[in-house]
Amino acid sequence: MPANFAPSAADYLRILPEIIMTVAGVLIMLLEGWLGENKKRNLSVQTFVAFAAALVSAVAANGNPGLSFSNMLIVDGFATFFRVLVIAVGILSLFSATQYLKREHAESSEYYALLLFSVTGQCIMATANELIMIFIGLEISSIATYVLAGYLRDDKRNNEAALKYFLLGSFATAFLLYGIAWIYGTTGSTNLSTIRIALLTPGSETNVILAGTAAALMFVGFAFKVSAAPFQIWAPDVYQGAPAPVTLFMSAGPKAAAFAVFLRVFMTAFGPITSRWEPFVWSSALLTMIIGNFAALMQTNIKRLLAYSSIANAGYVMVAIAADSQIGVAAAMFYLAAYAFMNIGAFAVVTHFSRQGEKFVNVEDLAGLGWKQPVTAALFSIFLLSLIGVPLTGGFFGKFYIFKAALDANLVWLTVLGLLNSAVAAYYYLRILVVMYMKEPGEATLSLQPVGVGIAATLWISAVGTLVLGIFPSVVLNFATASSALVK
Amino acid sequence: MPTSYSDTYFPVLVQIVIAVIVAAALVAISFLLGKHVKNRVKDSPYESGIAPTGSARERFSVKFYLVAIVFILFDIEAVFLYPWAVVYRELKLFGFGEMLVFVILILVGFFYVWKKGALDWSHEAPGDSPYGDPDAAPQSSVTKNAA
Amino acid sequence: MPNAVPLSWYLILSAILFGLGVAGFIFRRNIITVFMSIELMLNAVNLTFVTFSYQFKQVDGHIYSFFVMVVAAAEAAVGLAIILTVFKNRSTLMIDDVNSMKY
Amino acid sequence: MTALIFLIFACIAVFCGISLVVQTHPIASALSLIGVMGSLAILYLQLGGEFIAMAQIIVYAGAIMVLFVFVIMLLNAGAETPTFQASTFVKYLGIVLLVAFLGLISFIIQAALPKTEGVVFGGFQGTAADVGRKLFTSYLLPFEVTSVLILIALVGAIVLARKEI
Amino acid sequence: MVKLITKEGLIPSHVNKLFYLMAPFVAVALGLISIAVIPFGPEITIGPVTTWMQLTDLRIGILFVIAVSSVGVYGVALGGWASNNKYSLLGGLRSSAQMISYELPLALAVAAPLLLANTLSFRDMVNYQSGYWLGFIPRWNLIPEIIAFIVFMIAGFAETNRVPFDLPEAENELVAGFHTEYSSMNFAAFFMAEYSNMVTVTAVATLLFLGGWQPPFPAPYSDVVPILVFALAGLIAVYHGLHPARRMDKFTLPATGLVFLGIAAIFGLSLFVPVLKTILMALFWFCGKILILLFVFIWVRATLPRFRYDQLMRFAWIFLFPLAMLNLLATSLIVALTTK
Repeated sequence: MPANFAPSAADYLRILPEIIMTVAGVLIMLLEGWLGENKKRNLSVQTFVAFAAALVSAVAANGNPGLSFSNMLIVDGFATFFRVLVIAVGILSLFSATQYLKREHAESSEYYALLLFSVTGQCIMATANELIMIFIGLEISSIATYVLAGYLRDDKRNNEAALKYFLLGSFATAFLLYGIAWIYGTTGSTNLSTIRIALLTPGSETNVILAGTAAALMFVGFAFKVSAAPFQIWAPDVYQGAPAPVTLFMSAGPKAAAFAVFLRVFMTAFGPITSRWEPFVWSSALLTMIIGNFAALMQTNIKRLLAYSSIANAGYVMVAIAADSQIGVAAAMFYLAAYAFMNIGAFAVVTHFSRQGEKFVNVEDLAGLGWKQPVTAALFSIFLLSLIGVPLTGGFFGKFYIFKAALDANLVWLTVLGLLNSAVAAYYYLRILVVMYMKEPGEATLSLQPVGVGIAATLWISAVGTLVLGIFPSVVLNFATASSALVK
Repeated sequence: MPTSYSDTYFPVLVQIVIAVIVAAALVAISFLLGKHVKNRVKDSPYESGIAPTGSARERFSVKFYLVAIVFILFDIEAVFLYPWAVVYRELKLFGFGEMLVFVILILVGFFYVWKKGALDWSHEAPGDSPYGDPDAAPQSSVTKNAA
Repeated sequence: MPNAVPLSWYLILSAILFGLGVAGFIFRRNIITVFMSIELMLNAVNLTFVTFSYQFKQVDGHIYSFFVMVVAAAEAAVGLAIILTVFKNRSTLMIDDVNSMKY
Repeated sequence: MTALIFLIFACIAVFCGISLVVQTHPIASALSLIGVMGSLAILYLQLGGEFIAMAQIIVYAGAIMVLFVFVIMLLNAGAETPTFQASTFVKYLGIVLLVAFLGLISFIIQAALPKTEGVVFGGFQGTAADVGRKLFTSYLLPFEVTSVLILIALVGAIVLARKEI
Repeated sequence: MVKLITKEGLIPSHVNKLFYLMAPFVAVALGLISIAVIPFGPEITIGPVTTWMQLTDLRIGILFVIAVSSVGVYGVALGGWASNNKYSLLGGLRSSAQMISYELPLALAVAAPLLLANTLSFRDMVNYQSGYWLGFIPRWNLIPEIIAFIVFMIAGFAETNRVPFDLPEAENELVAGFHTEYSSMNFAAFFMAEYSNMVTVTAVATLLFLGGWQPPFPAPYSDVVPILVFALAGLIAVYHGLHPARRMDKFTLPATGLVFLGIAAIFGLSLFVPVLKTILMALFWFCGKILILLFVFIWVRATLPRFRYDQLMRFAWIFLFPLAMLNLLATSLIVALTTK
């Protein structure tokens, strides 16, 4: 009996954030049963306390990095970066959800509990060092998100979004699993570092072919989760159908965690066989950018437009992965942080603006918002400018570092096409700005109530986040480069 | 007693084959032996006189589905218990701690299901159309506090 | 009859089953049958895990396939809940009728 | 002897898999899926996975498929109209494509796999005790995390399927 | 049975044939399979061959039985669905829902003795239960696991749809539940499956809790018991034969009396032949326990009233399942503390 398996105190410290969030989720679920109707409001406060505690413990866990739980988990700079990012996304989506739930009369604690569990799943994905742990973390966060996507049961679009997300989600997970099975077959273990060593040893040629096919299969699973090119058909429908705060959460949280896993698996485990997976990552990055940007041009529905823009952003991060270098990983991490803030801000405005039953979701409805609520419009324009990549915003430095990394890895064609794409993207973002400021206020904007507390908090935090990343990017960038060294 | 692996499983295969043959024979015999009289009266479904109302496909009641869901998830817990029970003496107290965490988390789910009233079939008169149990009794689960 | 079955036969069988699952997922229109073909694919993955655990003579493959079973069960539970809500609102199970959100 | 059993149950599995895809009535495809699971369980026995074979029958055939049969019976999903009325040409093309794809895969597997000795019925015996020992020592974390997964599935299913909020 | 077999095998037209015939087939086939794993007696050597009085002992015998019982639900569910009759569909659904919710406490009740014996094979389980505490109390699992035994028996009743749990068959609207559409042989098939399930449940109960073929008290006394039992039975039969209540009894009863006396004699004889002795003793005690449990089954059928459906379901989920779970945790705590 290996006596040394018993997890020591250090192990527990390393998974403290997950423990805190699970316990909080459980408490909230139980409390909801016994609490009366009126005390529902402070459930969201409790969720915030849980998230804050998890954030603190995540940073503390970075104190003594290392492997734990018979090297299932690894806590290093990379893992802490994504943990903090995912919990921040959880907090922001919590703020924007409180008003929305009250407005849709769906006020109940399950939403908060599922949000907590989904963020726990994402933290597990970020810190996993074993393919099976990645799979289970992925499943936890996606099952919680499937339910959240279909939360308002009577709303037809919610059902459809949840159904599509579920079917394609489990289809992609089956591919991911098949890839994991093949990797286990060729290398004999699912631990990322052992796989790397196994692939480094000059094994027989057959190993490399099989490992290549396994990498392709796993790429299918990850590409779906990240809504990359060949598998992004689900994203627009699901983003449009799901409730607005859930779309906000879905576009930032699970996507960032999926990229974290994508980076960790492809950089550490499949490091030695880059020549195998390089081509299809490269082509998928290009395809994603093109589809995302060109399809967004014709969109009238604001949520669908932002969905295509999030696909295009996924394309940019794929370019960073295609660069397959330490700077590439750092650039991807930085861009994901900047993307999270701008995307959440944009979706928060949509949540606020769409009112009861999400009636006003067309771009034209935003007409004249600039005059009616100048502050919200100003913040919205910061997010849009950052999405375009105007200097002094997070978006600019994100794209800058990505294309620099791509150039260093002499992917010239990819950079040129990437720049072209972001130019095209500028058009549909500016179109929204024009509608907001130039047009006369339509009946939608006139009937707009003032911004709720939660939405205002989300807007301000994400605006500050975008600007900070824009003005002094070095703080985050140095941390990202330091931690990416561990992964590559 | 044959100890090698395949020899222990061979009798099981034989037993299954015998069972299948006996069952098939049972079902077939009645089909062959019985007299075959086809007439309209016998063909109508057995309904103590009144012709069956409505199509046989009655709309569903969610209760059955909920029971099946709760059954699957607790069945998994039961199957997790078996390897644990077999290896328990080696794990000693630490094994107990592991399983305690596992079971407590799942019991939380059980209490949640119990609180939400998914388990009690308070108003299930067989006759009425069970679709969506439009039961008169206000079955709002929130007010019903824990027993 | 050769007493030993080469390992690759098992892998070919699981590849065939996986292919059937993918075909079922693409061609079928009834949502429940589509969901069943996904379960078929997961079963094929289980077979691959157990085959490789035979090759390496370790028990890890069994544990992985056991976790895959648990996840498949949880997914089936939530999936059928979603299918139920879709049926309640639209009372149809055909995939093509479930796309109200036009382009 | 092993090869004989393997061939029988492999054919059953493939036949049931095809019938799953081809059958019109969902109950028929549910039963063929149960057929696949049963034959897979026996193949696991061959590969030494005793505990996994029994778990497969209890969890998959005994619980998940019961839920499927329940939902099919409850939703009284009638027989489907035949799948899209693709012209026979497309159907045959589809079948040919599928066979070619599978042939290609099996060739890759056949060629790529290092030549290992065949599977003998008693070659490797992963007993429930070994599974348990490894499961509760080195795979402790996935075990504990699965309980969170089950909890979420419970909450999610209840939230979606319950009548009122 | 014979009369039932010859009655006309009517298959109403509106029923989808395949499932209609498959349901009884599945029910009966599953009922018979689990007998393969049940050990009747200890290791015995007949001449050169040392063999176990058992068809086969799987290392995972107990799991095999649970797997077979969990698949048993399909017989009932398909039966209800295939007969296309609204009430039989509802009856089929409800009895399979009942079988499902009782399968869970059954599985947990089985897990409790596993904790003590740490093995999944029936043979080791029975060997674990051999020996005696303080000389005369048999080390059966029954004593430490009394709660698990009770839960197992209740779940056993429900699993085989015996009274007081056979509501789906008995309710007046449902008119014998999913059996409505079946006639003659298929009807008999379902009942045969039910009886074979009952035998399996009682056999597993004896193996897990009552120590299989171990005699309840130490050797010297336990050999005498079978002889006494059969001799007594023989005398009673002969006594009744002398003044018969019915005309025919004059001949039948004395005949049975002689048969019983004969068996008593064989047992007496077997005391001297060691091989024969172990076989007969094991068989006697094993079948004796099963008969006692079957007697309990039938006795309960006569006395207890039938549960209403929702009481029945609520009882399973809100009482049996937590009880089985708590019992399991308690046993594991005790075992953890006691093991050195």
